[in-house]
Amino acid sequence: MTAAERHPKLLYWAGVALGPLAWGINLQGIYALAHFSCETTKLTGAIMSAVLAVVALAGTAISARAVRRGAGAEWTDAQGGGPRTFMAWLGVGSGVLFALVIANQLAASLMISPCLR
Amino acid sequence: MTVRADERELRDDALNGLELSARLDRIWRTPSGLLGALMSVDHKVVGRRYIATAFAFLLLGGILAILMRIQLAGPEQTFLSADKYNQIFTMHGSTMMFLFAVPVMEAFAVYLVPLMVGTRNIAFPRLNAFSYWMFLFGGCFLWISFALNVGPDVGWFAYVPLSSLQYTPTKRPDVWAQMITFTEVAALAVSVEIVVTVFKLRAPGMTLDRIPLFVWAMLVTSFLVMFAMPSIMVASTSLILDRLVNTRFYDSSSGGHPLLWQHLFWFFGHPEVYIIFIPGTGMVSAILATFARRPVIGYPVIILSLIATGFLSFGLWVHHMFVTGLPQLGAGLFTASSMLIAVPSGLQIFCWLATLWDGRPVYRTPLLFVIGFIVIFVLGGLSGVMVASVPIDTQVHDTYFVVAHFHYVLIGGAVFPLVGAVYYWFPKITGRMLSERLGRWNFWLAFVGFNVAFFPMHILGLIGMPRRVYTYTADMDWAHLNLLSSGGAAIFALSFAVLLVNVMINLRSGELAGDNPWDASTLEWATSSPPPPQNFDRIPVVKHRDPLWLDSASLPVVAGLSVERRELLLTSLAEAEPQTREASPEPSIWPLLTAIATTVFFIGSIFTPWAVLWGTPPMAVTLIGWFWPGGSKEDEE
Amino acid sequence: MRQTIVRNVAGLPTFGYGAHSGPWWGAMGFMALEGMGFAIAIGAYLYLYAVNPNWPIGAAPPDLWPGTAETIIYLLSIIPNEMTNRVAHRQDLAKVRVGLIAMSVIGVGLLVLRGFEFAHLNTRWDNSAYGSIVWLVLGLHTTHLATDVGDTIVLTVLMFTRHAKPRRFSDVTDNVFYWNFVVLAWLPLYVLLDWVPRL
Amino acid sequence: MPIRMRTALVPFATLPLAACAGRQSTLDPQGLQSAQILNTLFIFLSVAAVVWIAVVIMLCAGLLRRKRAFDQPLALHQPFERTTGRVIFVLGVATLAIVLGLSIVSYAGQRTVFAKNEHALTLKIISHQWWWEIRYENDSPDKSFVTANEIRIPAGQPVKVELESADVIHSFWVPSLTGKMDLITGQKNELQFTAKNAGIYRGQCAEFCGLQHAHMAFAVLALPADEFGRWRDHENQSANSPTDQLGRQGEQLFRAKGCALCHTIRGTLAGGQLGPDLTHVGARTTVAAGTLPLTPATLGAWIADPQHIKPGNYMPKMPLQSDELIAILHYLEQLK
Repeated sequence: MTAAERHPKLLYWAGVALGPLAWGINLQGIYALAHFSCETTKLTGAIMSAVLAVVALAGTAISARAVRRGAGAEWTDAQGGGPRTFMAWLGVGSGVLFALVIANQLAASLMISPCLR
Repeated sequence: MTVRADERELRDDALNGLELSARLDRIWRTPSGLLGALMSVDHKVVGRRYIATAFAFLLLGGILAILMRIQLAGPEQTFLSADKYNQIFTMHGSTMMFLFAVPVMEAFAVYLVPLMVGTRNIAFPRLNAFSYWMFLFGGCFLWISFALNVGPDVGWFAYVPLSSLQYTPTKRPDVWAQMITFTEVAALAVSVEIVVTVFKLRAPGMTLDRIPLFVWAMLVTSFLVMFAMPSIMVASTSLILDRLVNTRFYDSSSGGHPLLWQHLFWFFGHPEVYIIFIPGTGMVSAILATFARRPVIGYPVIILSLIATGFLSFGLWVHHMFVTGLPQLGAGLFTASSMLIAVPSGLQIFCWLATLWDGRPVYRTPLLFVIGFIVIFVLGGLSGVMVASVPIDTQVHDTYFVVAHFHYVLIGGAVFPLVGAVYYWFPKITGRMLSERLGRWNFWLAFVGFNVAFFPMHILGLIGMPRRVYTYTADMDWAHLNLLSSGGAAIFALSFAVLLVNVMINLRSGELAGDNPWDASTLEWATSSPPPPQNFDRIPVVKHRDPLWLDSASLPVVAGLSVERRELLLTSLAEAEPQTREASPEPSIWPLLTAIATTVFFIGSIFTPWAVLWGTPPMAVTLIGWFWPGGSKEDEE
Repeated sequence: MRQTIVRNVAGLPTFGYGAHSGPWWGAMGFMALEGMGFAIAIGAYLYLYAVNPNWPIGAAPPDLWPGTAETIIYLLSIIPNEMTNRVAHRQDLAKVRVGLIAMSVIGVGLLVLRGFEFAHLNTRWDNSAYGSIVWLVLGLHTTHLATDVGDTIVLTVLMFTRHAKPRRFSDVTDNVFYWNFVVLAWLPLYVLLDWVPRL
Repeated sequence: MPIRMRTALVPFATLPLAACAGRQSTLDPQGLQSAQILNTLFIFLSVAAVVWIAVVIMLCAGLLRRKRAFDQPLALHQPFERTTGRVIFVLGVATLAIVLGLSIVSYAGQRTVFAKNEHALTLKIISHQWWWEIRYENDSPDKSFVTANEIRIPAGQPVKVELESADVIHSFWVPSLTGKMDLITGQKNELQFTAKNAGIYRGQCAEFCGLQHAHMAFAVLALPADEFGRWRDHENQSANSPTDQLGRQGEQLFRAKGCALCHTIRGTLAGGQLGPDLTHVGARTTVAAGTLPLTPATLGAWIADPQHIKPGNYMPKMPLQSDELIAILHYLEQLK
């Protein structure tokens, strides 16, 4: 196996991992920073969400790249038999989905003041 | 590798047909007699016991539900006292969640997953036996306590400080908390077994994208169990410690906080809902493919949904705490995640609808239950979107609206698929068919009864009826809808009586099923019904996601496994390439003895902290007995 | 159903190391869920820390020396542990025996030290929520430590009996693997228990 | 949807439900907050109904449509599979759009419902197993008073309630006025609401709090501002002294029989802190935390045997002769 082949194999599942990770950090982060952002700028949460949505989408991009390179194997839908490309496709979907969840949380932090109880 | 198997050993490539079957049967069979039965490590034997026990608890929990519906059928009734009612609703919730819903799904997995992935036994079969005994003892512990009037009465959520020593000085909350520990141990053990079975014991060629959807669902569920249940373990342990040795976790006068309990409980409690629902979706996918006569559309979409739902379920727990006075922005974040979980759920539903759209549906009972599932579950999902909204939730939280919502989700999303699954896999498990006529009665009684029982509760909640009240005053305008709901509950209960009769009648005398009565596509149908102790005479090789539809006449297999000892084929994680021929444990009495020692330890420790001291040595001894090599052939290689 | 043999697996080994072995994955599974248990306990600690204006509540922070000594021994123990791993892969029984004895002694030593740590926490479990969570966190880790030490001792004895067959070397490597988990789990707990109260 | 059209639709859509709306109903909003919540609820409900019907129609259509013939399950029609993939994608995007839209509606509602008014009338509510203590506090102690199970507020004015619990967790809920909020041991919560109109609104504990959770109701009486002021001035005063012999006898018995150990009657020697303050008990509308309407008969039955009416509550059954009971009852009735 050459290095070029190994590289996409290593990261084909990046989207599956990065999306949920970014979302988890966003959830805990805004929560933990609510007190702080109430006293200073009200935009802390929104900025963090924007950054983390990009992180989730980066997962999608890496997985999409792995799909394009074939991720080491062919994948035909009905038969199966290309697990890496398959996982890479899941990564593409997962990154987008979690970016959307983060975007919805961004909307929440724009609309609701961190001071409101 | 330097170690090679003994070259003189007899392998399955040297035998054929009946001779091969007979030899494997002798190796893998559960020993006869009572002792043999107690020693069994066969996933099918343990799985059957697990299923039967879980359904017994369903029956008990159902009887409690009926008692509650009798009490609430009219205002100011005295059929049950407040004390009894509180015990009963707590027992109903605890039994249904911890002793029925989670175990029954795991039980089906214990039985089916090894067959569906084409192997001979589950990974860690002794742990599996141990898990069953723990579940059984924990369930009996709870119910015997209830019979002795020490049944828990603080709700299945046991909020502190109501469940603290100060406000409930009896042993009732201890019984609840320790029952949790029992069932958690059982559930965690099964989860690890399922994960390893799916990761390592799949038939050669069953790559990640050829795993049957039910198995995928159980894999995701097992991960949820592994990451959700430690939270309730910490919670129940700290509650017992507070009550037994005066720790101050939840004592607000000493720095503790009641909301810590709620966070810990719901961090487990919300994934719990998906631990129950995701296996249901797996059953739906399995049944749907068979009866729509085509593969489920959108295999990758469904798996993406399962995985996304699994992750998201860990970020929803605060929507159970919207009215506890948390910062509003924090609550809003959980609205965001809770709303978005509708997207993966919706995608799954659309895939199933498309499958039915294109398929040629064969209307047998399992399919009816799947159709019922779609109708009911979608309604429950939509009311779930409503309770995810903070302002709406402040009104409907802790009312009958929520009771209606989660029964639509749990009964619609898990029990309907489950009953469908009973009809679907009964022929495989017993070798006999259930009656189709009774099946139809069963479905229509369940469908009508369920909706009549639970739909009115939405309205009851909106017109102000709170949950967990043992009665209500006559001037509250709730009587008519409650009576209607109780009537529906009676019809719903009747449907389960029909199921019970159907099973009882056909268990021994039903029509013979044959290997594959539904012409289904997954591997469990490639062996006889019921399967032999070794499951498969030779391990199948998988070349397609629907192997039996690809070729229904001949099965590609591998040869070369031992026929002198229990041997499994391990394959690689992603590609399912064969790696090793690993030994699988023999029957053993030690799992039962370990479970007994653990039970003594657990029950002792709600009465005295010293149980930790005198309870540990027997556990250590039994565990050493369990793992010490028994001198059998596979151990000594 | 007719069977067609398409492949023969008779040449495969009867046990494997690491990701090729079933028990290794089982250990992974249990480490994942136990790791989650530690994470939850840490979360509970931080929650109580956040809601209480004074921390530690009504007590001095724990004395530093037992925890620090343990941390140093844990880190150093990785060396004999990894050496045991290497000789187990080479299936060198004599050296595996030495390695296991060393690891058993280190484990028992750490358990003794853990006793001192409890004694120097400077708070009781029933003093306050602070005392409770400190005892819970430390107790949780001690359970893991004790279980692994017990496991190591039993395995050591096993390797001196007639059961010391090649497949047991795989068990030894799993035991090594689990010890690394016990060490890894300790490091954040050390910071949490000994340093967070000093913030 | 324009706001006006939406509000016009609300009563129409909820009509079938409003028909069965009782006196503790979210569907019959009498407060600014509950009306806002019902608006949100209505939007969600309409969307949910449309989606559910659409799904059921898709299901039925899929089952009933004429099927092309095929006998091999794997003989898939590739163009169909591709089209289906696209349709599922579009439906997924539609689902996404719907839930994002509903999220925005929810956030907007949340912002309005929890908006704070700094000039709100403040009162403190302390929950007990199984009754409510209501404290009207003022900077000068002689203008502070305590009452139980009945909250009087001025209609049309924002009210802030500070919520605390004396024992376990309870939840304060008056569906006609606003959503609920928990009363949590060791934590201070608060809730603001405004009753639009004068009236009596029933509330009830909504968090399971033990044996008699079912019988832990209360009433909110929204009064016109001037009437509220008069009531407040009157409530500030100590209890009426009994005017007749029987009443005086009742007052003595109240102390002699131990009632005063738990109950306070301001202006007398009765100063117990465990049970509800009874200074003006005769003017209240219910007995035993909303369990029964307050009449001489129900109050008498309650004093005679509280364990019969609300089994397990903390008021013990006192051994009283019937003449003693009559005297105490007569005394309490005069405490208006």
